[in-house]
Amino acid sequence: MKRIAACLLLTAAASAAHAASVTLPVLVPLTGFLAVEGASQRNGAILALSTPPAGVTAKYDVSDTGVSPEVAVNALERAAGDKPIAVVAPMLGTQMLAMLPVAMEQKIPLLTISGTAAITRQGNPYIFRFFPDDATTKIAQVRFALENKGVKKPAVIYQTTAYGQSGHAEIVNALKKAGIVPVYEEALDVAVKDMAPVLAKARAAGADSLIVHLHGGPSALLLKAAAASGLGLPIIAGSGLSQPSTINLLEPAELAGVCAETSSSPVSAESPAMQGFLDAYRRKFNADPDGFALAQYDGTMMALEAVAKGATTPAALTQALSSGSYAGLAMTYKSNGRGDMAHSAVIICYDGKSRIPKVVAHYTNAAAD
Amino acid sequence: MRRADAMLLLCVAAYGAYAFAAGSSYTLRVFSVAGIYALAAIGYQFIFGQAGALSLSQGVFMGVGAYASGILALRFGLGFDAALPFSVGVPVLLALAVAVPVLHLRTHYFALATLIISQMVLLVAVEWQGLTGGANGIGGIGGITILGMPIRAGWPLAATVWVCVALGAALSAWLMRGRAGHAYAVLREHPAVAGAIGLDGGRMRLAAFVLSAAFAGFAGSLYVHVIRVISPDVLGFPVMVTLLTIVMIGGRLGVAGAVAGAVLVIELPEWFRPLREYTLLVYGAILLLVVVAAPGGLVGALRLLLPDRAPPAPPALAASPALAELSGLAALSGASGLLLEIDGLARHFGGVRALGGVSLGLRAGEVLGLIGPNGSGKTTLVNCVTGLVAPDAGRVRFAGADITGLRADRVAHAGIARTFQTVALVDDMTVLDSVAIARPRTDFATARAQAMTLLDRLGVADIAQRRCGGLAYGLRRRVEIARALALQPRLLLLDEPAAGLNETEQADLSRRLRGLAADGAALLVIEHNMAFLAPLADRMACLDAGVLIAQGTPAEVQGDARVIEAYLGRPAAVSRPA
Amino acid sequence: MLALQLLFNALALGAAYALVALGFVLILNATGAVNFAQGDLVMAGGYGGLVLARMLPVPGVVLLPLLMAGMAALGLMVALVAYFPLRRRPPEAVFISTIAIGIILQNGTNILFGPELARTPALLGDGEFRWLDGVGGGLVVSAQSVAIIVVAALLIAGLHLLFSRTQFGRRLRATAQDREVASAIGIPVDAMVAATFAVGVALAGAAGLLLARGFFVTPNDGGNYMLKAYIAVTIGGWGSIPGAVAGAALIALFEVVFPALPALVPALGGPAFSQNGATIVLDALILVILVARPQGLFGEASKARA
Amino acid sequence: MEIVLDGLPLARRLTRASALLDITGLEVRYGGIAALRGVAISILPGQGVALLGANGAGKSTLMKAIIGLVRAAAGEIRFDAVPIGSLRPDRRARRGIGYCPEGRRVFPGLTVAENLAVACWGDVARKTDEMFALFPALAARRASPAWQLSGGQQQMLAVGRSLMNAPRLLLLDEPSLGLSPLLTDEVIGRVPEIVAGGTSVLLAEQNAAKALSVCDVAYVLKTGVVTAHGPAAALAASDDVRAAFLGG
Repeated sequence: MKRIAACLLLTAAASAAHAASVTLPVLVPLTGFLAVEGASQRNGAILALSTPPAGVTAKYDVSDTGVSPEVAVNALERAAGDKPIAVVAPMLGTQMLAMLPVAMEQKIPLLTISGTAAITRQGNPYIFRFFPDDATTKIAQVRFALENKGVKKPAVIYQTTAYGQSGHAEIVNALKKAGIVPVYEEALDVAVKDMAPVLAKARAAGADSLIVHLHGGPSALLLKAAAASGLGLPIIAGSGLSQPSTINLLEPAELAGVCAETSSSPVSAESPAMQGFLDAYRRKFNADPDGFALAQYDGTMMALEAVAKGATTPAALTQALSSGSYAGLAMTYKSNGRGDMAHSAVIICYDGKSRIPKVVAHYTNAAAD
Repeated sequence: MRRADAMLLLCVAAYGAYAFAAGSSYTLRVFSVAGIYALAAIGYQFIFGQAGALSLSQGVFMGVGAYASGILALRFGLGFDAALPFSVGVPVLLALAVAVPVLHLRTHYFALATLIISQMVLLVAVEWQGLTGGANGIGGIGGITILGMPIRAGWPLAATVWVCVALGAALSAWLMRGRAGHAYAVLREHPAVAGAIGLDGGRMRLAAFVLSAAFAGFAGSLYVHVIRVISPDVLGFPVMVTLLTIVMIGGRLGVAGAVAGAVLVIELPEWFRPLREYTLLVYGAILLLVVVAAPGGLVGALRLLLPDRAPPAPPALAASPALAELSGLAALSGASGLLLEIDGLARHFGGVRALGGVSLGLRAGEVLGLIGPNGSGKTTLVNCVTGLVAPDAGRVRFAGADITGLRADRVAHAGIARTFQTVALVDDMTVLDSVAIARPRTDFATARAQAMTLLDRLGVADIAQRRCGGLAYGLRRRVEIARALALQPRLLLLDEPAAGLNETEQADLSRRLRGLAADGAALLVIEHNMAFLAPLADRMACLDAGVLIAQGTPAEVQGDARVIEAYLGRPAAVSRPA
Repeated sequence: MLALQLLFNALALGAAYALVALGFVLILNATGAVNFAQGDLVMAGGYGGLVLARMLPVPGVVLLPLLMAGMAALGLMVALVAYFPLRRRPPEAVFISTIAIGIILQNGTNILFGPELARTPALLGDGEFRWLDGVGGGLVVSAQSVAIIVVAALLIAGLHLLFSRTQFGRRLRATAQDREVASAIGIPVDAMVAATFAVGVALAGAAGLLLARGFFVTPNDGGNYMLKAYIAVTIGGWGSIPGAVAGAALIALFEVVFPALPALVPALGGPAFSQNGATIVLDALILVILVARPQGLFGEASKARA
Repeated sequence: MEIVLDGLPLARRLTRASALLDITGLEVRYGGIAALRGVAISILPGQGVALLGANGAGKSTLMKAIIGLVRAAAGEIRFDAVPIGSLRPDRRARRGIGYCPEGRRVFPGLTVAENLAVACWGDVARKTDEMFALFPALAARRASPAWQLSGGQQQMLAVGRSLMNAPRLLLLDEPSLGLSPLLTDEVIGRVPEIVAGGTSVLLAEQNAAKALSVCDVAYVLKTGVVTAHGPAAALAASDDVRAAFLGG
């Protein structure tokens, strides 16, 4: 499978059938609390748009959507004026919910990596999500916790944001299916600084592990506090911890034994094609890519490949994306009929010596396929 | 409407026409969003502009309205119009609940209290996932429907929103026309005067707060059907900051300011969108520039550039209905025959004794002169009688009824009027309106006509249409006295009415005051100017260090050894160095 | 042992918050206006520390005076741009102008440094001391936390000395208490107000450097710190310096100790002791204080706010 | 001995050159209202000058105009023959004008010693000791915050504060306000001592007898205009003073 992806990338020029010029604006949060993730999205998309398949030229403009639904919708309406073939849409669930009706009116496919479950459940044909949804990633997280770490009495710690609440529901669901009720649950505001009370309560509740679903910064604070207090419990974190910019703030020792779910781990460079992506990303942005960047890259590339194969109108592209399959760098993407394109997640673990994680498990959500 | 305001509205209308003509769905959508913010900002002007209280909960009222409408649409399929009673009613109820503990707080304390309440509402919305969908919010809310008719995005939606804005603006202008607008101006600029002319400041602030919430709730319900998702973002502080910015940039008063401010503040970042990450930086810089350069907002700046034409002619004097005569008041006096009875009134400030048990009586038709050195407690006495300051001990009876500790506006309604030591008129208000505002229970047109009669009585009818700000001191004094008379008081308390008047003006004022007494009113006049006071007063009383030291005819009091000592002092018992 | 650990953590956090609140209250006293950019200035202090650390590879303690000097200069600029042109206007004008400063700082740092989390160098080092490892999790005291407490205590003590022992400090206080009379007895009040901005913003900068080690910094952190300062100052009594310190300590207790109470006292539980519950309880407490004791816990009754 | 009403006597013209403070044609307006009109006053070095008049006559306004807290619409203020009308208040204070405002206005949160210290640009310790010698009642309360002092003590503190920078001219605005007669004596009684120390004093007072008893010269203000001036002893016997207060 990965070899095919690599081949596709290398032989993209040969497979070009039509020459086309398309507009594909990038609308992502560049300010506000999701700016880090938004920057990953932007970089992944730009990398794809600046190296399109042969015969395709892509025009793109980058626009900040902030964090409010209203600004995101304005940005989409504005982009719609340029007759785009599709847009790269923000990963913030509330913004996506607001953009969906507009996409429907304007008939523009949205390429996003938002994990919020609800966005593909609105019956909207123009949504394409290239990141495994929360159900997929959280099932992977919970299965890994139960199967590999032997977790029986987990504490669940999550964020009060959309990302956190959405993931929390799926975690609790997955645990329930295995007959497990968390011994302790706590929702944290992103501004919480000191994690000692949470850890103390988890310990007092008799937790044997922490299942964490926090954004990058709070995840890092939690790991630091856990290491400092000698917590000694297994920690299985969410995709927030897979971002290199977050990991760089932690000492390798603080990461020892910590695992996290994500869609892919480009810095782990599991394949030559992934290594190629990693090198290209580092050259262009002088930073390390995360799973969000790769997913947005894959998603954008899938759209550009479809254009190269003749889907040069939004309608044709929508059709191509909803029916086709694409072997990307992280996984093979194919719609489940609702616009969910990604159906597998990975678990990465840190060995305590390096900041580069190892991919220790792949999970595919069979039910969704 | 003032020319500057009309000009601003014209600019907005021109931009709107452009947006409709261009017809791009982007331009129309941004214009629609601007309209929604304009509505919320018009509401915000009630509490922040009219009542002058820095509320930081307007954003949350808008958000609560949005949630109410959104949740009703999702759970019960209620359309925008059917849900309106709730999307307006819920924020109003919230405002009422909040008002009880915090509305009496001033300036930053009120601001912080409303900010904290906003934070609590936001936390509840995030935590109560079953109802609100939590931080994820809920999507799939339908567009605006009116009587079952869906309103399409694009120009129909923009038109609907802006019709609502026009209705809201008209309602706001109608509510604040005439008496109400002037009443709020007095409350904002001189709260003590508001009470003294019978305005219930607490109720007015509450009304402004509730109106703010109602407008915000309405704007919120539009918002949720335009954005078509409910999410906690609408409850967040950025929305509040946007509304505050709109009103500061547009203008705190006048719907034109709110509307123009909203269009500018909402459109500006969109115009700068090509600057990408620099957009908000430039926005911040422009905001700073405007606040520094145009303190009164766009409206204020334009009003300087476009002064109003000559005001319309005042109501004709001849047509003025006469005020009810002031005579026949003696019958209302208490059993003792006294209209006002002050018994043992005492008041301390910190450790300082301002009044130490003063007893005084005043008959109808009598002029009592109250003298005493600076700091002897004269003004405190008047403040205690009129309800501005609560006495520590003692009673005040007026026309037989105990009015001790009664709120200032109730005292005013009971028939006691006063003037202030420093003339307290609203600079931006006309002389006529300044007086008419104090006419109780009268429609404003009649009140204005009656005010003309009073102005004429004090010899200032010719300046009725001038704004108080530019008037000479003597004229301001007379306007203030006319305003006090507009209450048709049975007792008039004048605090240094002659200060700053020249001798001709003093003589004139004295004559007019005697005329009032002859009509049956009782007058208590605080004055230092003996040349003015002695001929005017029937009796005089002298306070020193909070105690009554003399009472009697003017001649008796002026000749009293203790009075002379209080004023002129004894020579200091110190020897000069050789 | 856990109780001790939590109290220590609260002390370290409260010490840093106290610097934020002090900077805020100084400017408030001198101008009567709320500096709404105070939180963003704390954030800017974090990034300032970052810039200095890139230029000079020395411990944070050495950078601190440099940073404070730079932040003092920034404070003068803020005064010049956002306060002096508006000083004869109602206080709301400064409210808005400082919000604008905050927007500029927030987006400026976003452009210059990107949205990623950043971290300043440690004041002294990253060592930690452990005691009684066996007993209930032991007590862990990091060098950074100790340094924060010591530095904050020194700065607060220094501030106290400045205000009580130096002519400059006494004149700052005099200016804050009665600007007109201060000028009439020879104090150049505009220079004093500008100096207050310099001192207040330097304190914000110090807090930024202290906080951005253990808790990182991003361009969006300002609003949160602003709210903390506002609340601390109100709890303590509007304008009271000891009150601001006590208010900051109370906020830290509510963030660190209150939500951990169920771990200390198993009988306690329920949503009130969740992290968000603690925030709501604190909010409710502040409302009660505002309504019942408007002068704050430390304010004098004579400076009533109604 | 002469009393001149609304005019400028020849003697005064001769003293102008040597005057410490010389004011001519001073006009101050609040909004559109003239609070002072055509005021002319001259103070010689080492002179105690009383400024008399009823409330609202403009005494405080004149004091504020001299120190610079209100701007003059017209006229000239010369201190040491130098025009100071365009200087900021703090500049005027530093040139040697001490100001003791109406209503005391001590810095409430500063201690007694601090209230004195902030106004001194010389040897703080020595000047503070001087003030404690002048007002022994203050010495005992040197470490108390000013808001805890009684009214009389606050007034002494305010006077002391205005003397800390060794002014050559002291403006004392209504020091007897709100004080008992005994305390008034104690505060106003210090004026001769201050004058003897070489500081000229302009004393605005409504307690005319007391003011006249400690001053050499007096001016009477009525509704913003100087209506009389002359030697204190002459004015004490004059009906003008009585008229200014009690009418007649």
